[in-house]
Amino acid sequence: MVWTRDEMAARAAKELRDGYYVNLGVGIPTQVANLIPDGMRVMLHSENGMLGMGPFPYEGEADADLINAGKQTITELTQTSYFSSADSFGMIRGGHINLSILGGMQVSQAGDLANWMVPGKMIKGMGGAMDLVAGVRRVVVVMEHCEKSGAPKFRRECVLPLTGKGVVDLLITDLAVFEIDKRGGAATLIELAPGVTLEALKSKTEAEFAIASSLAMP
Amino acid sequence: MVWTRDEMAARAAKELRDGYYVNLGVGIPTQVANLIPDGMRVMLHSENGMLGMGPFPYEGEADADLINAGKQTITELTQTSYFSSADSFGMIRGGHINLSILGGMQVSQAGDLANWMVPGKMIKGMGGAMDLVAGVRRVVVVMEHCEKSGAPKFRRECVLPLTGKGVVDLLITDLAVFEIDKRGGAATLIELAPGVTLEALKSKTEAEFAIASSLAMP
Amino acid sequence: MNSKIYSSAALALSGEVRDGMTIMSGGFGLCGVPSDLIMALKASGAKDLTVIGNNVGCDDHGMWHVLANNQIRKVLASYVGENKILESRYMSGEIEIEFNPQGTLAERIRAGGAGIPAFYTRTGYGTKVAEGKETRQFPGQDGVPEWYVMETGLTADIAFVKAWKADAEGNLIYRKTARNFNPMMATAGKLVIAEVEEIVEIGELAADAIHTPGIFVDRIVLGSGYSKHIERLTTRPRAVAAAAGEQF
Amino acid sequence: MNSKIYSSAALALSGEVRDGMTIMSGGFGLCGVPSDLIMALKASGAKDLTVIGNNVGCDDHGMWHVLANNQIRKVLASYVGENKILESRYMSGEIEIEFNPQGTLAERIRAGGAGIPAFYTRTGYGTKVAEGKETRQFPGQDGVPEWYVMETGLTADIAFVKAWKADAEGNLIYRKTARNFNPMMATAGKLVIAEVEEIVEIGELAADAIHTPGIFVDRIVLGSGYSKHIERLTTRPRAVAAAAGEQF
Repeated sequence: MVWTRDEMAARAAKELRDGYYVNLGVGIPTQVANLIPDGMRVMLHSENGMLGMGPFPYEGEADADLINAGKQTITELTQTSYFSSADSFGMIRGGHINLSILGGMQVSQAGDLANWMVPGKMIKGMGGAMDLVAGVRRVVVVMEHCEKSGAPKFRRECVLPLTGKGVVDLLITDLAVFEIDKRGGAATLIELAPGVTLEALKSKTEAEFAIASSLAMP
Repeated sequence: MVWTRDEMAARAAKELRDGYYVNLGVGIPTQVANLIPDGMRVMLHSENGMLGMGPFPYEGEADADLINAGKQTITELTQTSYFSSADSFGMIRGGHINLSILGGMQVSQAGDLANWMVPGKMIKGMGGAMDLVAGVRRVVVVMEHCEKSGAPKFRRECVLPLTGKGVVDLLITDLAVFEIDKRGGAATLIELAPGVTLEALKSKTEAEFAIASSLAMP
Repeated sequence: MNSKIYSSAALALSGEVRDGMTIMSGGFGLCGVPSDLIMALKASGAKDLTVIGNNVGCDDHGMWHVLANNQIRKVLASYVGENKILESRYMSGEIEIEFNPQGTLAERIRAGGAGIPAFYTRTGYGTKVAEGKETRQFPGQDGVPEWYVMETGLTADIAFVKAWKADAEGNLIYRKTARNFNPMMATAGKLVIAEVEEIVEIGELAADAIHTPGIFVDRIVLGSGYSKHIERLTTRPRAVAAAAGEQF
Repeated sequence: MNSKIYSSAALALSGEVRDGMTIMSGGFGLCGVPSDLIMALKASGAKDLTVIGNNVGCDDHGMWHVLANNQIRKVLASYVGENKILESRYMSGEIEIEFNPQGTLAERIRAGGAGIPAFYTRTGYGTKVAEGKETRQFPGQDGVPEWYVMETGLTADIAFVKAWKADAEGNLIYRKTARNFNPMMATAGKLVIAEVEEIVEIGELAADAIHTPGIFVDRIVLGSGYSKHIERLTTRPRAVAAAAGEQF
């Protein structure tokens, strides 16, 4: 049995800590905003120039001057602040954002990430993704374990052009969770989805990885 | 007859243009603030983080949070803006200030300026002077032509440690005014104080300089 | 002194645009875009332009009109995903795009305006973005050497800025996330033109709250028709949201 | 989450200062100086400190007290002319001073906070400041190659910031020229402590007018006794000024 998208988001939400400043990418990561535990103070950063992102506006209350990095209309909170793109990426580059959760196309066992272009296909651009993975203190990638074709996305080396080299700290897929020592260049399996065997996981994974001692393997 | 300090300030004030943003150093340059012609719009920049410097406050109205770069209490105008030191020197370094008028200890014929330290004497630091001369579009130095000892201050090469290399556009002394082509590294005499002969000037000047054709020398 | 205030975008641009110029234009998506100035740029007919901006227009909006009018030769941007003309002309080779990471683009413009010809960033190291660029090691946040890429400052012949309010001195304030790239671009153009929603009396903008001091702004235009466009209207129904506590 | 607000400067610093640390402290002259935090630093007794600041105190004020208490080994500053202890200990060799041009110092701190390990500036080229540093040519403002000096980013173990108002989130605003070096230092300390004159309710500071977003601020202290000191009181007599039009 594999984890659903909701379960993957819930697993990513476990990376939140009280007091964290967090940047969430589009897709599953965006759902994490709804999973902040009660009483935990987490401030959401939007790289287009906002700290303290609120929920979507009520109907009829959208403000064209207030959008998130995905260009969706949003709202502000009482503690919100606005700033320029230069200041926003100064926060990111300077290591002031505690956690970034974002999607991926491929991740390597050394923590390389590819998530911005596929050669030959329409290139949209990397937006802020390269800055986020290079600057944020802890980078969590949430992605399906395999492509629709079945090809593994967690690999020895990324085949797609990189977004960042040695940048991923944690990889959450629908099958498993891997911790990556991005300096050491090595990955460790730390969680398996219920009912997924190690053999099944290995057959769907190109990357090499160690197995955490905490995982009671038979 | 030599120019007085007031006359030197008045000569420096002729460098002002309508719409200019100007930074004035301490001493004679400060006096230029009182010599802005009526109807000419000149905005004064204070490098500690202010554009649109007003006059000194009336007695009893000084604000400890409002000082100029010389640490004197000042006032704001209706169009004043405040900013950080980084933004202030971004303006300077980025060439947004039109004119800087400042004092000097020595100037070379190639436009080198020394005005921040005398070896062996107490060193106070350069403050913002190096940034100003490197960044402001037009740099005017106002200084006495000679030291009290009679030693020339306008020289082939500065002997004192430099504030900037090839940075001075115009030198105003109590005897004369020189235009300096700081790229070409050559100075030209463009004005002489009334009654000062070219021979007298040369005897008090170590620098080599050309003589402007506009100066009708006998 | 002549007023900085011009009565129309066309007059503010008149005689200033030439073929081959580099133009910066603020905005993120449809937010904070100097639309009137862009339409005046289209009307100028200038060709072979290089345009610097995060998105360089979205379908039917902003710089898209100048693109569609075949005036642009090269683009520096971070994301063009909502801009089909730009995507397709890039794929066909008609337009050159230099993709910049968003933060690198922002910092390059800030550097250009602040007289910094080059700086180093970790962003893009080991990726296509670093190809052909100088890389070197410096101590990272924890003192361990890390690799960095040298990036250069950017300036433009003309910068278009969209602000909320201006006074006659050219002091500007921006509103919410419409600030984005505008403040840096205001420092990096040889000629800087601000399009604003309101021109207020000098003294109305609080001196401590001014985002862009007037020194950077050469010309001011009161924009027209601020029924602002929204690219992705996302709302929550009032009753359900209150009941379920769902936010996004 | 634990509150960022501490009831005193001593508590905010408690257990955080160690010998040999690097401390940044905001202020220009006596303006915008976090005095209570500095006195708590003195009380900590920590030795061999490196202190980064524009002036590092003026006679009898601010960091002067820490200097006088023999706690400082090295200083990075741009101007120490109103600081006799620092001048004399520098001349006697007891304290090392690294003089930085004021704008270079400000930009180095900004770079440190923004993850930029090094940048180039024209400031100081050809002077003592450039000795031992990498120099290279880049195109200048008019495209002609000019020489630039490489300068590195600066960070600190602890940064002391003086602001006017804070909210509990740590959002800060500064007042007039008391802003100076404080905003950059707020981004460049591993631990950032803000001393403020007033702590206001969350929501009272306008979101568009916040100078330092709370993300940068770890701890907040309400300062005491803001009868602010003036270094050079300069005034004009009301009647004469009005008559003569003299300003300075």
